[in-house]
Amino acid sequence: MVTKIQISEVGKRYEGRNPVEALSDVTLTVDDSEFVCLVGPSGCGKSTLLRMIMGLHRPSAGTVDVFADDPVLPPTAMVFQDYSIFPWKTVEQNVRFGFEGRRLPRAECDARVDKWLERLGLSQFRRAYPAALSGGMRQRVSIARALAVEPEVLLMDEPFAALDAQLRRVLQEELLALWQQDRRTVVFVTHSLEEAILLGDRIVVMSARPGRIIADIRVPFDRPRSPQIRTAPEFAELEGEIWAQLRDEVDRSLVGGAR
Amino acid sequence: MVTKIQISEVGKRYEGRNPVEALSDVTLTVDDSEFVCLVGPSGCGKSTLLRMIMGLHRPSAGTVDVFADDPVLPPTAMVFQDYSIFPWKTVEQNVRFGFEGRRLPRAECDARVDKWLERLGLSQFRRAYPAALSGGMRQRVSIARALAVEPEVLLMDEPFAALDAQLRRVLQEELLALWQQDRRTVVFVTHSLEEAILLGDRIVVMSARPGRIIADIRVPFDRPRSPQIRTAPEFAELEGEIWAQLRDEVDRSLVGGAR
Amino acid sequence: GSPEASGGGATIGDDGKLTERTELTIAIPGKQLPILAPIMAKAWKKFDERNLDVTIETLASDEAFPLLATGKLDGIWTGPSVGLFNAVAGGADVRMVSPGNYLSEESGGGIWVSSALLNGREFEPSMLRGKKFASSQGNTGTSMVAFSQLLESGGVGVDEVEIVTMSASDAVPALENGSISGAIVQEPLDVALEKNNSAVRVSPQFPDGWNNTTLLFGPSLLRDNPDAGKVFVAALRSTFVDKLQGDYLADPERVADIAEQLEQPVETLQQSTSDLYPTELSFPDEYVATHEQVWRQWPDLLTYDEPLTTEQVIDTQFMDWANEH
Amino acid sequence: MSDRTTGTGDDGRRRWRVQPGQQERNPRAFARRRRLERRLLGVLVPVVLLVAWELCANAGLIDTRFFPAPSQIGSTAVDMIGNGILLTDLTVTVRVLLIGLVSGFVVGTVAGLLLGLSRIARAALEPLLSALYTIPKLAVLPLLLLIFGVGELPKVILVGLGVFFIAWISVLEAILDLPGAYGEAATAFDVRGWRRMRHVTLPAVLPQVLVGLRISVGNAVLIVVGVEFVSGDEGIGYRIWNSWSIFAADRMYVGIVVVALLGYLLSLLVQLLSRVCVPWAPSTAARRD
Amino acid sequence: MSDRTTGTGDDGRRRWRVQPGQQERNPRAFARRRRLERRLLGVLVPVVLLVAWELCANAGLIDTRFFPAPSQIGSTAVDMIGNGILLTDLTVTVRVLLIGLVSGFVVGTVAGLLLGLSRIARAALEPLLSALYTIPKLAVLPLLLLIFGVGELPKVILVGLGVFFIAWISVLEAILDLPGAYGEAATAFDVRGWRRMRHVTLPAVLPQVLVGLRISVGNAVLIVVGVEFVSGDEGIGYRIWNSWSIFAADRMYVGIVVVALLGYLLSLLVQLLSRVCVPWAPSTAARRD
Ligand SMILES: Nc1ncnc2c1ncn2[C@@H]1O[C@H](COP(=O)(O)OP(=O)(O)OP(=O)(O)O)[C@@H](O)[C@H]1O
Ligand SMILES: Nc1ncnc2c1ncn2[C@@H]1O[C@H](COP(=O)(O)OP(=O)(O)OP(=O)(O)O)[C@@H](O)[C@H]1O
Ligand SMILES: [Mg+2]
Ligand SMILES: [Mg+2]
Repeated sequence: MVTKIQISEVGKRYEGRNPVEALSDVTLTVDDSEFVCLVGPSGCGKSTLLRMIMGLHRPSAGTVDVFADDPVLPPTAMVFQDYSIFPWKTVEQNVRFGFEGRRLPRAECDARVDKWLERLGLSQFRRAYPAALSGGMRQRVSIARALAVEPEVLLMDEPFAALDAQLRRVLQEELLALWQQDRRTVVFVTHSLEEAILLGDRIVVMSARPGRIIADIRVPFDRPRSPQIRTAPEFAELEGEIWAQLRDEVDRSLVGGAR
Repeated sequence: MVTKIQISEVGKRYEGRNPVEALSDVTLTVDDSEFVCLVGPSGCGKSTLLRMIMGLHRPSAGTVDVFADDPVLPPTAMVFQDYSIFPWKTVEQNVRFGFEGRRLPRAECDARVDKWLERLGLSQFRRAYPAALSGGMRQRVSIARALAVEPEVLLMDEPFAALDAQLRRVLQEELLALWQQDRRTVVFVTHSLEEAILLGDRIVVMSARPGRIIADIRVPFDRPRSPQIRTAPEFAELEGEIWAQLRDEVDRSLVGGAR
Repeated sequence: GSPEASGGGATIGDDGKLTERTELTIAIPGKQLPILAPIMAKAWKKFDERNLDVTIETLASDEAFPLLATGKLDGIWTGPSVGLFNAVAGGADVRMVSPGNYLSEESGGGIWVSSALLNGREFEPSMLRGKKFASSQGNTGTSMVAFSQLLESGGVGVDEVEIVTMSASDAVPALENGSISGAIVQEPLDVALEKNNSAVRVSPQFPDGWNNTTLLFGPSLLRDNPDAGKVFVAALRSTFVDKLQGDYLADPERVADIAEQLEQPVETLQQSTSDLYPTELSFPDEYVATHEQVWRQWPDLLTYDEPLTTEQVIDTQFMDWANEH
Repeated sequence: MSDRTTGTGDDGRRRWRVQPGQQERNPRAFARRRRLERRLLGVLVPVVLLVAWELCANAGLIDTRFFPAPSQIGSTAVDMIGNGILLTDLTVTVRVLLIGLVSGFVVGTVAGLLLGLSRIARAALEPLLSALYTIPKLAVLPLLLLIFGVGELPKVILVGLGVFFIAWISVLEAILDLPGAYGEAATAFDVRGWRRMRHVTLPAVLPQVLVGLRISVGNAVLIVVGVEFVSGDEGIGYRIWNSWSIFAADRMYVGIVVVALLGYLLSLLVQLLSRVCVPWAPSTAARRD
Repeated sequence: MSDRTTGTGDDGRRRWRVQPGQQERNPRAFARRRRLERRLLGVLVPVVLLVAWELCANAGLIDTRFFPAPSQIGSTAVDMIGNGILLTDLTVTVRVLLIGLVSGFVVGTVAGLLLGLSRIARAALEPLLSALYTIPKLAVLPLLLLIFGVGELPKVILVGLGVFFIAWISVLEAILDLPGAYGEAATAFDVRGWRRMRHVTLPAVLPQVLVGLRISVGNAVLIVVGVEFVSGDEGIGYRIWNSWSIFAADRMYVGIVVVALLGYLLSLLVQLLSRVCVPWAPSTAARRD
């Protein structure tokens, strides 16, 4: 397998009034076309790690490398946890913004924008400003913007958190289809173990702050997976295993009041 | 049973550049000490309904009544979907803000703030500004603010969406404990059917926009419920039933591109 | 206001002093050499000697005028202007009561034209046709008298020259870079112009025997308490007579006093020409009518039609008393 | 604040009710009424003040030499319009004003963007510019006359300078206060340079820049009038000064009123511009009703 | 923008790397260096300009009657400090400035809050105030003198007026632009009246109000100096005008430099105030490095 993302001994400390040790000694390799799910207690540094892969923050120690097939274009696009869409752009303009950094024929842009607005059920609202959208609709705009770019590496920070269960399942399938078809690399932060098992090749479990990697589990189910695997005993077993590890972490951090 | 919230034939239309029919003819009664979960496709008007119960929006038709035992204090407090905490206040000040509208002895305020910061694992960050918090931590501040007020009616708009599975379970238990102990009324919007079944006395299912109530299901499990009921066959059955109804709605709205 | 409001009913005693101490407030446009007299009269205790307690406010003339007309100021030290004439015609109780300084023959102040305009030739008023000419009061001041006479001598109408408002100091750079062709210039600006040879003085600022500044009284002194006004003018005249004759700026003692009051270095003052001060106070003949004729040449300046009489504008009782005492 | 009304329920408990108000029942009629109300009030207040002034003047309660009655000012205004003075003055003033305003604002905005985006430029130039801000413009006039000669240019420059400082401060502070999330989203999609400016930075600071513009417009009017006070021979400012120095208070007031109206119209224009340029901002809606 | 550096991986693919920079490796040293750099640059630029001016003056490239050499200005300044003139002037000016600034700003802020919070007040008063904004202050001075007499008060009022308008516009626009979510959270917890003001409205508009204050401070200095030009016999403005009218350019420049420094110091003070009052705002961090 070819390495796509190489995270080596990364640490991150936020300086300031009261400094926070967010990550400590994180080493992780993501292969080309791998779908990695990242789980861990709230505040453990998942978003921080994604931001560093994206090049938005610099680590305090270690290096993060992303290897790109394209000689020019940056390989990553991201769905932000807080959506980060622009209030001064309409839904359509927000999605189109994803292409601003890339040289793409106008017709191609139009087609992709239409496609993703359609898939995310936003067509009717293409001319609406974010202020007139519901929470879930804003999140969908953010998802559409990142997916429309079709990047080599897709970084998704709890992308489906604000969506209803049904839509979530639809989009999970969309995402899997996209991934299988183009073999993109995905790093996917989620709080749902079910979602992680359903989607991921690997599940990386992080400890409470300062975040370290405490488990890196390969998901044993074959592709394509159907939602039916939820009922398989291995599924419950795997979920239980991850669960046990997480519980310790959360308890530890809650008891210390130290999240 | 005594009625706590009475929603009668409520409709809501957002005027503006392109008007949106958000809710249509919603009638719902919530009894005193009832725990009602509200589920429905993204953009169907759940937040809008909560806002109206809170008195933040006026309906276009119909009335919303909330009956208070306290002769003076407003009966409601809310956890907002977008957290709505103040960037200029520290975590502690944000939680304390909940008391500003109520006349409470200072010592009592302090005690409650401490208690809820502790329970939500925020003690260590009490002096941090929201800008230095992770998404889940911000949501916890918003939860702490509403819970600390201990209102007669608690309105919660996807309160646990940004929290990890483990913490979510801890807080679900906290919430249930609080509710059982003081018999408060809770209206709880969630996208997780599992969560709805685990927590609610009733589950109200809404249609795609314009939101109507298409099902009002009483949850047959006894209290206190343990997370173990997930494995009960009735659980899966109930989930499947709601699921089926929701799927139609979501499909309908996605096909029409009409969310 | 009532007599009580303005210094009470003090009258003149036999010694030429007021019987009671009386407070007066007068305004001057700035602490400069032409405005020297009231400042120094105060410093040299000429007012004190006559039992007057004078406060001097620095205020631009336009700002001071309403205060004078409403009795909030007792007098102002300035030049005659269109505003005064219009106000008098409109019934304001304001009069000229005494001349102030006169410019000496040697004074550098006057009408200057730029060397660029002359271009080596002898000055002809017709050279100013269609040119810009700067004056700090525009066309509303007393300087227009000499200027219009100058133009007339060359057969040029006042409407053939564009008169722009510009402070005298600003006129120096403007003359030098050719944006204006002439200006009314006061000392010590002439030194700068002469040094650079950038402009030439072609006429004095005032007709022969015409004063530069003028003392105006408002209703408080004209009507309510004329005795205080008389004593005030007399105090000024005795300052003129005792201290401000000859080349007083060459006198080390007096110039030191002056420098202290004006907050200017002695050396600067010594470069200036001493202004002349009259020992007998009187206004030139036809003072009012001449001003009117000059200003009438512009259609929109005087807002009345019937010419004013000298008595309407000048009140001589104060000068007359002062000349006697 | 809250849209709830309180009452008492059947069982004696307090009832908090939310129900449709005028606005919900008939949005159009409501909007129309609000608009009418707003316009009426906006006109009424000045009219009442003017009438009071007129009455005081007629009753001799105020000194009409300095505060002539509005009717008198009005008739003078009619004369001045009739003989064309007012129009000439206005043309001169508005010309200088607009050229100075636009150029000063553009240069100031660019400077503000530069300072906001480059740490080095900020460190090097902010202290200097802060100090230059308060250099009295009128004291600089002689130097400008020296360099540029008499005429329109020095006035335009003075107006431009006045606007420049307000513009760069507004833009700089707005950029520094930009929420980090916007910049991160731009970086994440590799939007740089001019595109980043156009799609992210400019729209994000636009609301505050327009506030700066509104303040600038007023200041520019003040400066152009102030400069015409001390120099020149035409323009509304000259007219005001000249009228006052020839003791024609009614003419002066005509000038003052014209300047006030000019300022009001320009500020309306800026508000209109805000509505068009910033359709997403809350204030756009707030102003409408 | 992005913190990534690009290179080539072992297999020839393009490598995008993020690694610790100076800032991460030694945050303290980095902050110290940045601070030093900032101060150095801030001092260097004016010093270079002054030296250039001095050289030009000495070489006779500029007219020293209008642009005396900085050394000459310096020595004049020393004289003026020695004989106490400068200090007296400064005291007079600063007194008027501060009283006018503070009172105008407080009244303006209150007016802005009122207009921002009450639709009726906004409809009734905004047009009127917009028009009053551009009434030339200098033309109003004679009227103020008439009403309040000669002295400090009319100057204070003029400064206050100038600041008032900038303050209310800033506050009003900031309130109208407040994100609705803040107000909803306040309503949801039934926080009303003064508490809502203190906990929500004021902190939310504070950053923009401080920008307004920064602009106001500069404007106030300009106004006080402008008023001293035409009225009074002390204060920095009088000194500048008086020096120029007796053609003492060096003294005029001393005055101008003092005014510039005054403006700079006050704007520093406002920035300091911003850091203390708005510790959460991004600009607080941006200014620090
Ligand atoms: N800008 C910042 N300044 C200071 N500390 C920060 C900043 N951003 C994040 N942190 C801290 O870093 C830690 C990790 O934050 P991060 O957002 O990466 O968590 P997370 O794993 O994404 O959590 P969540 O699941 O709640 O989103 C948190 O404890 C937070 O307090
Ligand atoms: N301020 C507004 N102006 C115009 N339309 C609005 C506004 N707020 C909400 N809407 C519309 O009303 C509909 C319902 O919104 P609401 O936020 O209540 O949905 P929701 O059920 O909470 O969805 P989600 O689960 O995504 O949060 C949406 O279609 C949205 O477009
Ligand atoms: Mg996160
Ligand atoms: Mg919602």
